Amino acid sequence: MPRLEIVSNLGRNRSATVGLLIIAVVLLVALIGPRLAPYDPLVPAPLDRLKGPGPVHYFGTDSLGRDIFSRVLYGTRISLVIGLISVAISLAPGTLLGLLSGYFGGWVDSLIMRGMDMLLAFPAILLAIFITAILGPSLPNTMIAVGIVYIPHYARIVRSSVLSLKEQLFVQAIAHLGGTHARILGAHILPNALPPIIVYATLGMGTAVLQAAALGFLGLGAQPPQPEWGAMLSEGRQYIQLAPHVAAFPGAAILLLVLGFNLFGDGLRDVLDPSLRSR
Amino acid sequence: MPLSYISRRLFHLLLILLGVSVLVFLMLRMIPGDPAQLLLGEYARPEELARLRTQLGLDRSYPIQYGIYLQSILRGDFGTSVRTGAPVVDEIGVRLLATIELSLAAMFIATLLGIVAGVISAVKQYSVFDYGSMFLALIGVSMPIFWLGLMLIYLLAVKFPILPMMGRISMGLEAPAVTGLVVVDTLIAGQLGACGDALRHLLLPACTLATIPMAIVARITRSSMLEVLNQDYVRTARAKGLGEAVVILRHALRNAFLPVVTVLGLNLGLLLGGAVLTETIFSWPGLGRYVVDSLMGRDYAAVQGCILIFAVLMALINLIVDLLYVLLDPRIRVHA
Amino acid sequence: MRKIWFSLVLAMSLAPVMALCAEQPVTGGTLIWGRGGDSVILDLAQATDGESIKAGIQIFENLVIFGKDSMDIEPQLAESWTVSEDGLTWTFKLRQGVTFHDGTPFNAQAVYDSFARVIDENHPFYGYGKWKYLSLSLGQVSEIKVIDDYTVALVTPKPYAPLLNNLALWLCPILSPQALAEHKDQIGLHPVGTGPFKFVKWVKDDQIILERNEDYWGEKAKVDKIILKSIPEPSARLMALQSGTVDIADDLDPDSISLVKKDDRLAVTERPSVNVGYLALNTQKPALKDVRVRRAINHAIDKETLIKTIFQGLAVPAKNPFAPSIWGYNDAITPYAYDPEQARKLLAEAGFDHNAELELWAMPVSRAYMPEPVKTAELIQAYLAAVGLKAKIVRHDWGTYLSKTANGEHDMCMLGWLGGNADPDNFLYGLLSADTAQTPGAANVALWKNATFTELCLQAQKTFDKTERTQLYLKAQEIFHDEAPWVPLAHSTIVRCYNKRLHDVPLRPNGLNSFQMVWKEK
Amino acid sequence: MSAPVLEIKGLKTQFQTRQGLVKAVDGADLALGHRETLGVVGESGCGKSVTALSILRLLPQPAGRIAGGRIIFNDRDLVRVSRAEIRRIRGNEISMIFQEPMTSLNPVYTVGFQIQEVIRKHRQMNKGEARTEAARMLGLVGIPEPRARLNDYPHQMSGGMRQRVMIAMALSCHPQIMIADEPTTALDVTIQAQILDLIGRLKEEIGMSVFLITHDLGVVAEICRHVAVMYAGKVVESAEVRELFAHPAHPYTVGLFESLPKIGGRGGALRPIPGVVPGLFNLPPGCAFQERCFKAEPRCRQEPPLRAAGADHMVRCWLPGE
Repeated sequence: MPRLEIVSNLGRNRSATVGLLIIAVVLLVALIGPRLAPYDPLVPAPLDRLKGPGPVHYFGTDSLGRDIFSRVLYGTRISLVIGLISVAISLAPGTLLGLLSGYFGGWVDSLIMRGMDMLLAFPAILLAIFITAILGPSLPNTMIAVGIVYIPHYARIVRSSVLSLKEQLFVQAIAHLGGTHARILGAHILPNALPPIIVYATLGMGTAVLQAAALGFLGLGAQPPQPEWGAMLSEGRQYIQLAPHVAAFPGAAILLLVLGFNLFGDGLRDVLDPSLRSR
Repeated sequence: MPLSYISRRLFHLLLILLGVSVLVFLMLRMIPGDPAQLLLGEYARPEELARLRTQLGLDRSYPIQYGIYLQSILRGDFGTSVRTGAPVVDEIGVRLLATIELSLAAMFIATLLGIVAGVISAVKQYSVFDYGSMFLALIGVSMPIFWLGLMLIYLLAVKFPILPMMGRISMGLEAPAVTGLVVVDTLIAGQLGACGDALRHLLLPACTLATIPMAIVARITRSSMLEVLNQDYVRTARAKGLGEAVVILRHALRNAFLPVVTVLGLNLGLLLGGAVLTETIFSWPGLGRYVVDSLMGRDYAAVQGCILIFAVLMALINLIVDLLYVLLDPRIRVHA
Repeated sequence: MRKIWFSLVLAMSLAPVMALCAEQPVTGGTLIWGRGGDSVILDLAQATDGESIKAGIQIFENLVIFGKDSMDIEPQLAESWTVSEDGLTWTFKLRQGVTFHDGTPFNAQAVYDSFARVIDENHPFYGYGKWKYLSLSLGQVSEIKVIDDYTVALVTPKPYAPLLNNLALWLCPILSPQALAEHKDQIGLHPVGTGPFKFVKWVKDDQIILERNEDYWGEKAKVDKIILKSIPEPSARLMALQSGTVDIADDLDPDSISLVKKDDRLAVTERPSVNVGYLALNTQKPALKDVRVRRAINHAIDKETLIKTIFQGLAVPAKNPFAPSIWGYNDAITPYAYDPEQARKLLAEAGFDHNAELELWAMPVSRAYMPEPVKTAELIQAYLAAVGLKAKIVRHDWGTYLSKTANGEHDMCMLGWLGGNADPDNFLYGLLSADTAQTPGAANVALWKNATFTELCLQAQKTFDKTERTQLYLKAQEIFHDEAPWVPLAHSTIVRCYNKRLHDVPLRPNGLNSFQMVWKEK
Repeated sequence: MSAPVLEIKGLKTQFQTRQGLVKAVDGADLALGHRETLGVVGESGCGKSVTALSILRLLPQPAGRIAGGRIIFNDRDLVRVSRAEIRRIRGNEISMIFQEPMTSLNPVYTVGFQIQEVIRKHRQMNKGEARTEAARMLGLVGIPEPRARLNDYPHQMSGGMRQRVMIAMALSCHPQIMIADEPTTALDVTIQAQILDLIGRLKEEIGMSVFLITHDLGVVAEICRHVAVMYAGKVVESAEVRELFAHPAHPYTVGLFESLPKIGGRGGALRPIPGVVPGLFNLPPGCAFQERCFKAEPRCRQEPPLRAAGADHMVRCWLPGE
């Protein structure tokens, strides 16, 4: 599909437009948020703790008296980075493994796919917990853990599109004309296998943010005092009655960002790859 | 289904289980911090640590530890929990049933509501219901589920105490365990009141756990139905004079099932994972919580046992999904 | 006339209400006890976690026990005891006419089996368990002598004054020998003791059910049943207490406790604890070797605000390594005042490199002595930053945290001590002597090796005279204060939150009680 | 022409699409005589299939709707009868077969089940009777070993066989009318002839009328008595087959003939009609064919009248018939 057409189709797709709008706003906030923040997100003011939302603190303060609005603004950057890096970590090896597996088949395929099956035998969150336990809890390690967990998903998707592409005539023709494996894979198969990967990666960013938040809930994610939304939300669960705003705002922020990724991903799928319907 | 196919699947499963057992074994040992230290906590003395390590066999080399482990597994012994001293099999059994009860309930809710919402949305495409339910579905997959669980508890168990907030059944209503599924056990015992009580206990955690799969099922059902409703055979069914309900349920839905079943299978796996958080929030005595506690407590045998159980469950689910395919679609034949 | 009638009617109608209000215990009912996790093992000689101990001490009794609301030693299964002249032999006279829940009579043999299985490798039951914390229990005992059916003697190779306190700890329960022989290594799932409650059923990760021991030798328990319910999520535990689903909720966070206090259906009992929460400064790290830096850190932290906000006032600031309620506490010591100016000055004097980033290790789990470890760490981090000391918060999961701190890998780490047998030795020698500063496996996580201090502690261990021991400990605390290997943070207040329909809810400074006397309104 | 069983008068069928309103059928008039075969021809998109779907109100929902006109069948206006009534008619009094035999049968049910379904819906039969009847119908459409084939799934059959099954299904309630929407287009040429023969034969046996939609004038010539030519939602010419073939009056019809290769025909080069069917959004005012018409003149900008061009021969054009 010509690129221009994709763009114009995306523009006409309502869910893609709304999703893109949300992502753009979040991105903007990530870029200029720190300038908008009225307070330092890291400096506690324990005597002002758990203040409700109001004109002084728009979103109220947390249990250490920090301004939640400022923390949510700063946290935007972290959440976006979590989404991007985690997906990048699953994407690169996942794509490579899927390409190799699908293209060469045989024992390479068996080996890679059995390995992926082994990873898939773990429930996702459990594998993530496992990996963070090994690496130690920290934000980068959270991203690595979430990234590794989803490698098999990408490998499978790429493998299946490679399998169908491989059978298509043009690839076989190139192979007969004496293209090297690397060239065929890189220049011919990969570009054609991209649409489902792009769609899955977009949706995957939302999943990654949620998974990271779940790890934060278990105390394995971002380290204090970093204003990561999942960790803030998880801190707020203690104050559900006393100060519901502590959890409400970071929770809403997560919901919004993930919603943005999901909407955009849905739209992309409709435009790029209508056959990829299962989420 | 040919026997050779099943036996090949079983062989596959064995291979994966072997791989998983090595993987888990190694990963567990890669985690810093040793079980003895955790057992003794902050009050441990070095000599006590050393003694406990010897007693637990932790001073032996990894290959020997693994060999011992593998041997005992082949004997059907999954080892003893470091923390409780009880056989891991016993520890897992009860909790597994609790998790299965919760997951099945969640699956039931997700499937039922998801399919109903998906079908109505597809039939009434672009209606208020369609937009509403699809928006809700999107929210559902975008929401941190532990947050949802806490809000549900706060709203429906504390603020407006309609439903119990924790546990599997009210105190004193327990029925003798036959299946280990409380709802079924109370039914078997003929205690309808107790069964109702157990169902009420199940409702909040199951709904929480069901949120994501329900949303996914609704979305996939809708898109699959939309595709099927445009098929010629649906028009044929209408041209035969069949009622709209028969057309949709018998002719369209049946064909739309295939992708739904795939997604359901994938989701059962998701549910097992989601149970980790849900069980914590709702104090549900299940395997998800147990495996995390065991991991945090470096209860090697317990974690190894749990993961193997998970792997077997996943394989079983996949097998059932494949069988369902064959049942649902006569065009699919298994190639052995 | 009408007025009199009215008063009479009023009085009569109020009578039953008044009767209820009076503290007239009633028997019956089920006590539901919500707590943070399940018990691990119900053979308390193998237990190291609070949840096991809470349940186990309802079932088991010891030779001696702490007072209901204090840490003073009282007789339990031993009626009296004597120590020999040389301080090596402790002889106990046992209570007669006591039977275990399984009907086995309690006698000297039961004491022998219960104790020997822990320390005697040749005892047939030795292999049935993993015995923990010997240093806190019977580790110093070399021999157990059955003198007659109701007399037992314990022998230690050297005089060991804290033994009586050890025997009162959960680690030295007396179990039915019959049950030990029957259940072997599964005894932890089938506890049989002599206590006021009998074990009925255990659904793992869900609940433990106990019921009244009708044949109890002493005053029988008031409630029919105790159900210990695992509710891992603290906010869910609070909500369960508020909705009346549970009668008692353990380990609520300080902010929740302030909510409970406002609820007039709920009651909160508070008691000063014997614990201590502290920030250990690793004296082996170059940056912290200089005592001026350690003092500066002590000056930099505002404990008052920390306690007022994060602890919600449920603690007293600490200046010594153990709590004021323990004998031997040195109240003459003037604590380091919160004085950022002074802290900066001291850092400057020490030539502290302000670009260096120190690791501040925060506990991943909350403990009675440190209810909000992460927030505490964040606040400390900010206080340190204010005096120009950069700290980075480091977290590991609990097992790793303990191993690594015991290995001295941290710069500063948060830890605490529950109080054990409430003997100063436990804190001073256990946590601060040079003997316990050996890595790996150091309990002295400041790795502080002070010869004078250690000598004072060792001297005190050999001294039986309490006044003399006190003098030694007072001196040791002065050295501790001067050298500042820790920032002693707080002695948290022990709290029990429960529904007001419960009465006579006891609370010991270590939070571990038998609920024998608790009764519940109908 | 005998008394019509089905008469379509001024039918207007419209689709609401994202780009706007599409007038797929815009005032079509057609009549199907008793036991006759009416052929409706035209290029794709001319509205012939939509007309057929309109008869049984099978238009895709919610986009399509009948905006006007009447469809008279046995004194009933199918446009206005209740949904229950139209359901009683579908598959029973009027049945329909479609272009794609490969996809028109439900892949997850046996052909037997699918035939029995319609029999049991409209005829008072129990399971066993319906099964026997279904087998009889399969035999009637020339499927060997019909009893055994009842248990086959559609994917186990060839396209031709499936179309036979569709026909069996359509005829199993002895309808008065069978609508066949391009029944042979997707089939091999040899199979096409067999299917057409079959339809012709069964029409006689059952005594029904056939509403045949096709773009293939050869097919029309073979089995139709009457023929109607549709263009851009309107019937532009209708006549008896022989009359139309002999004297096509509308330039479009003429174009259609000239674009066909004639077997042993009158020679001359193939002349495709220039241009394409205009988008239904931007039809020119007046005759829709004017932009492609080699005889177009200014008055074609106005709606052309329907005129007689011979006996039972109507044409919608300003030009006199030639």
